[in-house]
Parts: sequence; structure tokens; C-alpha cells
Amino acid sequence: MVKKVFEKPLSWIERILFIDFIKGLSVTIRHAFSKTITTHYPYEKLTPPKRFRGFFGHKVINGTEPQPGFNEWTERMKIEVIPGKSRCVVCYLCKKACPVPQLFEIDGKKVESGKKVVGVFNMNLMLCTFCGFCVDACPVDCLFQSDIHETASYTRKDAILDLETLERVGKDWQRRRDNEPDRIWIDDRQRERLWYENDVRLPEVKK
Amino acid sequence: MIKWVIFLSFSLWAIISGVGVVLFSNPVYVILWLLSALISIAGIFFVAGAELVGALQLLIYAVAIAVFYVLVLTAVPWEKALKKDTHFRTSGILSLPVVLLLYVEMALVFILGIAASPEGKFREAIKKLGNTEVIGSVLFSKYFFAFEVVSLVLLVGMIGAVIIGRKEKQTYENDTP
Amino acid sequence: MPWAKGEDFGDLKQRFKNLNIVELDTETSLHIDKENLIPLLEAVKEKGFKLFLDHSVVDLKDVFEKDKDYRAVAKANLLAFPEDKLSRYQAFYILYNVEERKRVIVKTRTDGKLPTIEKLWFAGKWAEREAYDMFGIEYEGHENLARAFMWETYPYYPLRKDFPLEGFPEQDLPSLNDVILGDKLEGTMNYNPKHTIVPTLEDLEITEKRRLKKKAQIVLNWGPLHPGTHGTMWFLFDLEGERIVQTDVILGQLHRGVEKLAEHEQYNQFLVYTDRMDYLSALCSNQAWVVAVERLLGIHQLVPEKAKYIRTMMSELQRINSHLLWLGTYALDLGALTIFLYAFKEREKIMDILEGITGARLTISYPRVGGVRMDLPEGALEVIKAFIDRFPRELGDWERILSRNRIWLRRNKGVGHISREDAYFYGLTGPVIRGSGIAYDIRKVEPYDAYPEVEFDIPVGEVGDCYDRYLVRVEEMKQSIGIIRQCVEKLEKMPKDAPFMMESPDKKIKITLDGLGLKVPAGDIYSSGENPRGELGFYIMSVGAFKPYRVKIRPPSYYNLSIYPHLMKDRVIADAVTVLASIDPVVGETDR
Amino acid sequence: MESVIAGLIIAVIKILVILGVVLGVGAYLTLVERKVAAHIQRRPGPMVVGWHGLLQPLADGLKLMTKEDLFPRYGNRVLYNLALIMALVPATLVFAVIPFGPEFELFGYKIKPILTDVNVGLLLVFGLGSLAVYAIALAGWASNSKYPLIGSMRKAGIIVSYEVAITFAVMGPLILAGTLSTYNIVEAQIEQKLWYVWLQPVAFVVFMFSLLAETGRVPFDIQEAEAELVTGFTVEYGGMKFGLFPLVEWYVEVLSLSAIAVVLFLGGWSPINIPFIGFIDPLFFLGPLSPFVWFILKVTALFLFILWLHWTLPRYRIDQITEIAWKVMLPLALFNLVFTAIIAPVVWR
Amino acid sequence: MKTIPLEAYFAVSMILFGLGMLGMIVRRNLVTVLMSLELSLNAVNIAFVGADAYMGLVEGQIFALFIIALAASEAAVGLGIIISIFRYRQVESTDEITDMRG
Repeated sequence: MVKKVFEKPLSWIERILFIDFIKGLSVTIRHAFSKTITTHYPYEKLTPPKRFRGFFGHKVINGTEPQPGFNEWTERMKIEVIPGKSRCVVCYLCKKACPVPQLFEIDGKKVESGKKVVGVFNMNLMLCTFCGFCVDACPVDCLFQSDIHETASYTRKDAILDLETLERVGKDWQRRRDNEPDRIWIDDRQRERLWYENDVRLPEVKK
Repeated sequence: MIKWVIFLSFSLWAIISGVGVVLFSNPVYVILWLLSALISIAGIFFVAGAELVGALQLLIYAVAIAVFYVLVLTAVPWEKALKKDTHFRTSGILSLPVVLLLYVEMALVFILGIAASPEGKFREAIKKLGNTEVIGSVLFSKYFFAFEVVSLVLLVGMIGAVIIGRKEKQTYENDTP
Repeated sequence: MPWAKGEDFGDLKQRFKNLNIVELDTETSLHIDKENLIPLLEAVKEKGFKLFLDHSVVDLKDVFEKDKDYRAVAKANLLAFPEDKLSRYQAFYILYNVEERKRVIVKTRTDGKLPTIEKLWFAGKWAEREAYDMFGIEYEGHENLARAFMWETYPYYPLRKDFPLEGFPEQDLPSLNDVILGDKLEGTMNYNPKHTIVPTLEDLEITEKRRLKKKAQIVLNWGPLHPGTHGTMWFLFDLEGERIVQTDVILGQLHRGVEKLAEHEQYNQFLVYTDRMDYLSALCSNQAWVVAVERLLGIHQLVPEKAKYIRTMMSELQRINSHLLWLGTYALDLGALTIFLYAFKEREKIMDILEGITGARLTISYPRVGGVRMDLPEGALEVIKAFIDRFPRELGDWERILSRNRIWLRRNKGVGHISREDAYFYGLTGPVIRGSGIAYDIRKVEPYDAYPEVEFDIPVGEVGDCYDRYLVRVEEMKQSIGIIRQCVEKLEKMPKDAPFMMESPDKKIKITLDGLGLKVPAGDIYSSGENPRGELGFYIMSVGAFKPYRVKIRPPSYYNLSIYPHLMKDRVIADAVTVLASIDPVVGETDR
Repeated sequence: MESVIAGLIIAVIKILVILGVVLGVGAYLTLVERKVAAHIQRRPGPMVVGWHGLLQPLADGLKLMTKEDLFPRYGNRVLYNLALIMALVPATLVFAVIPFGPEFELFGYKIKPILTDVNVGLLLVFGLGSLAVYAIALAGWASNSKYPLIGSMRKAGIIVSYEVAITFAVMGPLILAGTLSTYNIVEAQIEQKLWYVWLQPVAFVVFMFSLLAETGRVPFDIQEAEAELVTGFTVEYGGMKFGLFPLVEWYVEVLSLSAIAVVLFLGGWSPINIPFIGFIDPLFFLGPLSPFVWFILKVTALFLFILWLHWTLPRYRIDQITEIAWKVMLPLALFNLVFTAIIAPVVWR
Repeated sequence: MKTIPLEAYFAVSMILFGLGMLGMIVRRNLVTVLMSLELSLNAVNIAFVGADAYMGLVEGQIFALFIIALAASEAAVGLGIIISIFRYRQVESTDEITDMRG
């Protein structure tokens, strides 16, 4: 229940023969002759896991929408379904769930058929905390967070994601990683460099 | 010839540094000039063939003693001291005749002393054994008592310095933010 | 539930006529008038409630203005003397009895003046400074009633209800783009250029001057940006040679008004800000907040077992993570440069795990009220198992370099000695109090999530110096490994599709993943979690709305730091880093 | 006259060689240190500039050269710059009395690979070596800032304390060799077929501790202790001026003092020595070059050992360091000196 | 190359000694007075060593060593006194200390 921590004092033999130093030195020399574990960052990059909360994107309509939710929501919000365009149904749930709702600027746009599509969808990432509440709130699996994490830019303007950028990120994501299994990470070979001592055995990736 | 050149340059250096010691007002510059004088005097010692004294001059004087001065100077707030004129001008001019008199007296003593000097009895030994060894043998036989007295004086000086420089620990009441 | 019972205070009832003992589901509180506050606190302290936990004030202005709220609050019996509508503030003092494991809240009402408790608990001195800073409460007899976070000339009291969240538009602050590129930004980028006033250099100078009397020749500014302070703390050392005569702490360099934000966020959304308080142990803070809200809702029993185990396991991983950073920087401060990178090597593995499971490395926001955000991904348990199998060996390596090294011993033993009485007096918690030999651990005292079901020991030190704190933290890492192992075993046995979010049986409380529309009934609670740095407590007062009425965070680092000036008396500068690192404050938490 | 000119030319060549080698090697030792530190910490170290970062010191130098030269407003500019010179000059001057190898003949001239074989070489080494105190004290004072002042005070205190210990520590080997000349000390060891480290282990340990202290290496690097004093007395220096101080302290001085340690305790240019057996030279195939290689190898080994210590140990506190100097190292060295002085004439000669 | 005459050593010694004396008289600051004293002591050392070199003796060098040793103790005690005066009286010039009560 309660454990007293204790270390016995240095003995005279240890003091005179510098045994404490020698022990430490033996550890460091062993490490000095082991493999290095670093990733040479700008030249090699790890693949972030699928759950990584990076830049935002809009998934586009390509037939993999969560059904029947998507159809219900398009009917309720009167949304025109255009393949290859954003799945957004202009429900404002993301804005409602956001701790900093000022960062969203969402507006619908009328098309000829009388229905609506999303017209404006700006996100100001300078205010964003990348918490993922908006992603949880999205009822049609449209808004998501991709693995893009190098987000530095020269001007503040670049920190605004508009609808075009979001759709581009989304298409890119759907092409690259949408079909991956929900696995802790997928780049076993890259992670091996850090984890080789730990002898990790992960179950095989199912394609 | 070369020896003369070296000796003269060292002497000149020493004298310039000595003038610097007297004239400069900032104590930190003064200690630097003193250091320079000490090093050049060590050079004169080397020219004179007194290697041990020269090396000890460097080791003890230039490093150990002068360092105390530097530490004292850098530890003490000098802003106030630097503002003031650091020379007694009038008394300095008044003292010049006295210094001149001193010079004359010293010159007299030196000239008379040279006339009555003994001839070198260790010259052969120095050539054979080297300076250091001869000094050691003479120091620890003939001047052993003086050596002991000097070491005692050093010890007393050290203890005295520690006692003088010690500071009573001040205690403060316990208030914290 | 570790709350004191009403009968414990039976004798006090006779002594104090106005004393009103209230027992709720969530807490036990003593209501007393202002005049009898100090005698009551003294009496309670004598009864064994020696450890000071927290003190602050609630501004009741909005409650009195809105009749509906007032009725709800009065019905829930949250107010001391609810009929008194003139006294605007309600002060509360949270105390703990270490021997009998009981907690109690003392509540009183005031209109702006309170007697000081600095003689009873030093930690109260700092709490009072904070309350003075945030509410403008005048403490009579307080020795150093300087503002805790804001600068000295700041005219407002930010946590009062009449101070708007956006502040007052008074001063032009052009955005960076305006200055450099001349851009006129439109749309979402168009910030309001008017802000509440910000400090000028003169203000900061006044702040620096208004401090305890200067005691020595040299005043060393240690911080706000200094590698030894682990963040942006500002220490002023009065030095005599290298000996420190007096220490002053100026906080507030990272003050972001988290408590004010909490009053304007929904319960679930505030999770994001708990990440940013103690950013080294975000998950533990998340868990503490989530548990507090669940207890306030009364649903903490209904959370699915899987979620509980996942939360426990992850927060123990986070604890190791945080202690690793502490170990690395501690060794770095004492000159052992290599341990820092060794610790970061293992920390990187934990980061990999956390990133794979939660999606973020630092600001995790993984738990949700009623469960966790996502189930564990494939392969997570295997990786964690591989990690905990290897980790004790690495820890042993570091201990071989450090624990019995003569230099390490000389730098740590006898430095920063905290006695048991001091630990109570300064309101210490976490490894700092355990280093002094007091087995105070919330995970045992008020167990939450899966902690009652796992076995672990509380490591305690004997002397209470830096070395004991070091050993305690190292031992805590080993205990965490044990907890994680038990959790992994349990989780492996659970079916893959077991629920990870709570489903309310009676649809009375609707809980969704995003927490939209989480309405909490009127009530208040003090609930705490064991963070790597100590007890992170949340005092939440709800008036039955979607947003909390008042959230007071008890930051462990803030009170742990309050002993620092005391410890630094008559030590040298080199010990300043040792002691500071062994207390291990995180500025995001002290300042909030 | 011709011999004088030849002597002068040889001296100039020696000076140039020593200066070039010392400063060049000093600069490249930064790379060695970074690589050693990196591998101890499981990193590869500099890898980008050149093959395995071989050109990194040049890039660093270029970066430092092109940096802005900052000067604190109320500092003393003369002393601020003088401190640099006073740090650099004595540190390189020490190499004047280090013998790199035995005497050899080239084009009919006998050349001793030592700049000046003074009778009192060792005293000079310590005299010059501790002139560095001035550089540090002045650097701290001239910066007009509190951190540099504290750092320089610390360092000056350490050097003054350990100068005493190191002087007493080298007395043992001096008594055994019977000379103060560095060249003759090595010759005496070769003659007596014994490294003095076997006879004077206590002196060696004291010497190594003092070496670490004087050069500000871990566990005595408190003058710069970045957690407490940022970088100590170099806080207010910028650009190449900032770069020169560590170069002098951490590399040139370590190099010179480890060379002295090799000369005094490890038999200078002699090959491996085993007591009662004599010298064993596995590098005999190098012929006349082997002594030089041995010397370089020994200095390198000592330097690497110092790096290894640096990246393993924590650091002491200032009061503990001076306490160790006066309460442990000085009594040990004195005891060793007295013991040697009593035993050596009876047993040794 | 002949040896340097004794007069040369004496001349240098005399000049430095005079400078040291002058410094001791003229200086207002306590520490610099002590420094001038050190300069005078060194001048004497030059005379001793020069005479030795001329005459082939070693006694002068031995006395130079004694002088160095005594200078060390003098510096220690003198600086100690100066520091304590600074600490208690906060003065920095010789004429401000008019009594011996510390």
C-alpha cells in the first residue's frame, strides 16, 4: 500500500574506487555503440497515424458516404448532391461544437434546381485548437482531419482554409489513406528505428 | 647583442607599465598595467638567468597575487569610486623632490655597493648544476631558518586575511511573497 | 466519497451559533458568517483538517439578477445564507484531513472584504492574492496583497461577472500583417483591433518595484525567459555573493484566463482548455475534468468499464511521459546532459503510442464526458505491452547513472528539505508531499475510473529533500508500469465491440460524443484527480445551464510553488534550479 | 651566425606548425565532441555538411563570423575585447613547452620537437595556464551584466583553488624525475622504464580532477551551467567572440593539459608500458614515426575520456567544488608529495 | 655577447621603485596604493636578481623569493582590510579613513 523509497548510502569502497562513476560510464559507453534512433527529419519523414489530428479537409462525394445518414441529411437540408464536390450539408453542427466558433465561416449557396450547396466554408486555423470536436459533430463524415502537419506559412492569410483547399485535401486523403485499417500506425518499417529494442509484434496490415 | 636587445625591450616595457600604474585612474586598468609590469619583470629575470625566480614571479605574483586584486576590484561596486578624481595632484607635485632625493640616495648606495661587491662564488656551481638546484641547496641549508619564518608569516597572513575578511551572518525575518 | 459527515462537527455546532452544516451528494460544507470564519477555520484545523487545498470566491451577481438561477441554486442549497442578497461574493475554503481521509468545504459570504488566513495556511496567502487579483476582494491583515497574475496598474478584476469575456475595447493593437505587409485582412481573419489595455514597460517596472523590501546588494532577475525556470516564471533573487537572501516570484506571464473561459464554454468544450493547463500531462487533466463533470451529473458509475480502463491506462502512460520529461530536465539542470535525451527517447515512444491512439501528441483531448473519443486502434495493446516490457530496463540504466552517483547525491541530499508540517502549511500535494512521507494520493483517497480495481503502492519518502522527491517520482513510474500492465490484461480480455461511450438507460441525460447540449443540474462539486504534479481539483458550480457558472481550478503547481521562496532562503543559485525542478511546476498550470 | 639563422628558421617553422595544428585541431575537436556526444545520446550528430558532417566546423565558423557583433551598452569595450586576447594567448603559449616526440635529425640539423626546452617548463605551464583567470574575470566584469559576473567569479574561484592542487599534484613526478623540464621528464620515464602513473596514481587522479576543473568540463562546468547562468561569462559575447571562448576553454586548454598529463604520467611519446616488463610497441612498423603516433594516440585517448565523462556525469555545486579542492584534493596531493619525498630518495634513486 | 652590466639592472630597478613610491604617495584609492607597493617590491627584486647575475651569486634570488612570499601575505591581509573597510564604512579613498577603529 505505502512503499518507502530508500537508497543505501555510498560505501567507502565505492567512493575510493569510483565505482559509481564507472557504473554510469559503462551505461553511456554501451549506448554509444548501439544503433542511433533518430529520424533525419527534413530528409525522412514518419507517416502520421490515421487518427492524426492535422489540417482539415472535406471529403468529397464519391459513393462511400455513410448511409442512410447522408441521404437523410441531404433531404433535410435540401442539398444538391454533386459527385466530386464537398459532402457538406451546411448544418452548422461543427460550428456549434467548436470551443472557438469564430473560426468558422459557413454559408450555403442556391443553385438553379432550387436546392443548396455549400458556398463558403472558411476555417481560420490561427484560432483552431485541433481538438477534433467539429469532426465528431459532423453527421455526414464530411469534415475530417488529415495527416498534414507541416502547417507553417509566411502570412496570416495562408492560415485560412477555404472550401477549395479543404476539398483538395479531402480528395488527396481519400485517394491515399481512406481505405487504411484503423491501426496504431502503418509505417512499421519507419518506426522500427526507434522501436527496434522493444521487439514490437504488430498484427499484419489487412489490405 | 641579442641579450641586450631583449633586456632593453623588457625594461622599457616594464617602465612604461610602471608609468601606466601610476597614471591611470580606473583601478581595473591599473591592475592590468601592473600585470604587464609583472610579466615584463619576469622577462628581465629570465634574461638575468634566474629562471626559477622568473617562473615563480609568473606563477605566484602574476597569477596568484594579482588575481586577488582583480577579484576584489570586480566584486566591489566601483561606480562611486570611478566618478572621483583618484590622484592627489598637489601632494604629488610636492612629493617630487622627495622622490628625486630618494633616487640620488639609491644611486649613491648602488654605486658604492658595486665597488665593495664580493666575487661570484657559485658561478661554477650554477654552470654545472643549474640555477634551480643551487638555489634549492642554499635555501634549505643556509637560509633554512629564514625560510621557516617566511612560511610562518605566510600562514599568519592567511589566517589574518580570513579572519579580517569574514563576515557575520545576517539573519532576516521570515517573510515571503 | 471522502467527505466528512455532519456528526463530525457536532461540537462545533454548539460553539458557533450561525454554523450551518450541509450534506449534499457531492460534498459536505460548513456555512458560516464572515465574523466567525477565522475561529471556525482554527477549530477545523485543530480537528485534523490540516491540509489546505483551495480557496477562492464565487461572484453571485448573475445569480441574483436571474430569478430562475437563484431559485435553482437556493433549492440545491449551494449558498451560505441564501436570503442575504447584498453580499455579492461567496468564498469557499476546501480543507482535508489526512489522518481520517475526509474533506470539507467551508463557505462564507462577503461583500468585498475578508479576513486573511495567512497565519493558518501559507498557501492561503497565495490563494488570497489570486482572489484579490481576480475579484478585488480586500484581505484584511494580508502581508503582501499584490496582484498574483495581472500587472499592478491593471484597473479591472477579470473574473467578476461584469467583466465581459472579450474585454473592453480600449487600445489599438494592429495585427502583425498590418504592421509588416500592410494587409487589410477580411472575413475570418479580420480581428477586432481594439483590445483591453496591455501592460507597458512602465507597468512592468511598477509591478517589479511593488514587492517585498529589497534585502541585499544584487537583485538577480531570474526569468521570465531563462532556461532554468522551465517556462516563463519570473524570480527575483536578492543575492549576497551567491547566497540567496530573499526570493520573490512574479507570475502571470502565461495567464490566459482559463477560469473565465470556462464560464463561457460548454462542459465538454472546456476539455480543450484543460489540455493547455498542464500541457505535459494533458490526459490526466482531461480525465480529472471529465470525472468531475460525470460526478456532478451523477453518472460516474454508468461509464462503461472499457472506457474506464482505457482512461486509466492512458493517463498512467501520460504520467510516465510527464515524469520522463521531469527526469530529463531535472538531470539537465543538474548537468547530466545525456539523461535528457535518454528520457526523451522513451518519451518519444510514449508519444508514438499516444499519437496512434488519440491523434495528438501534446494536446490530447481524448476522454469525453461518459467515455472516450474512440476505441483503441488495432495493435495498440501490443505496442503498449512491448513498451512496458522494456521500460523498466531503461529506467534501471538511468538509475545506474544517477541514483548512487556521488555528485547526484551531493546535489540532492539535504537540499530543499520540506518537513511534514510545512507540507500541510503550504498546501503541497503530489510527489512533493509524498517525498515528505505523507501518503496522500487521490488515486487511493478518492478513487476514480479504474483505480479502485488495480493494485499499486504509494511511494513515500522519509526526509523530504530533493533526493526523496527524485526517488518517489522514479518509483511512481515503476508503479505506473504495474497499473498499465493490469489494465492491458483486463482490456485484452474484453470483447472488441464493448462500448466505449456511456449510453444513458433512461434518456434523461443525453450524452453524445461531441457533448452538444449537455445540461447539468444545479449543484456544486469539488472533485480532483491525481496529476503527475499533484492534486488537480475542479470546483464547479452549476446553476443548471449548458455552461458552468464558476469553475475554480486547483492547480497543483501553484501551491507547490508557494513553498519555493521558503526553501530558497539561504541557499545558493545552483540550488535554485535543483529545488525548482524537484518541485516541478508547469507554468501553464500555475498561471492558467 | 649561420647556426643562429637556422635556429631561428626552425623555431619559426615550429611555431607555425604548432599554431596551425592547435587551432585547426581545436576547431575540429568541436566536431569530435559533437559526434561523441551524439552517439552517446543515440543520435548521429552533424550529418548534412560534408560526409558525416566533416565540414561542419567550417560552416559553424562561417556562421559565427557573419553574425552581428553585439556589445552591452554600459560595458567596457577595451576590456571586453582584451579579455578575448588574454584567453587565447596563454592557452596557445602553453604548447611551447610540450615535447611532441624525441629528438630527430633532418637535413643535418638536430631538431627537438619542442618549441623551447626551458629548465622550468612545468612552472611556466601552470603560470601561463592560469593567466586565463584574467580573461574570465575581465570578460565577466567588462560585460556589465550580472550573469557573466557571477559566472566569472565562479570560474576564477575554481581556478585559484585548483591551481594549488594541480601544482602540488605534479610535484610527485617531478621528484621522481628530478627535473622541471618537460622533455627531460619524459626521458627520465623512458630511462627508468616506468610510467609515473603506476607510481603516482593519487597524483594522477588529482591532476585529472584539476584538469576538468580548470577547463570547465563536467562535473565542474558550473561557470557556464546553462540551467543557472545561461552560458556564464560569455552571455554578452556574440558571433565569433562567443565562439572563441569555448574553443579556448574546452578544446585548446583541454588539449594542452592532457598533453601535460601524458608527459607527466603516461610517458610522453613512449609506447605502452607494463611495470616490471618494460615497453611494448605494437606500432613498431611505423619506425621513427611511432613515438609521434603514440603521443597523439595518448592525447586523443585522454581527450575522448574527458568527453565521455562530460556526457555522463552531473555537475557539482560551486561551494562543493571549492570544498573538494581544499578538503580532498589538496590534502591528497600534499600527502602524496610528502610520501614521495620521503620514499623516493630511499627506494628510487 | 657580454653580460649586462649591473648599472643597467640598477637603473631599471631605481626607476620602477621611484614610480612605485610616487604611486603610493599620489594615489587616492586604497587598492591602487597597494598595487604601487607591489611595483616597488618588484623593483627591489630586479636589483637583487641583477646583482646576482652580475656576481654569480644566488642569495639575491633567494631573497627575491622571500619578497614574493611576503608580498603574497601582504596582499592577502591588505585586501582583507580593504574589503572589511568597504563593507562597514562604504568609503573608497585613503583620506576618508581617519581613525583606526575600523
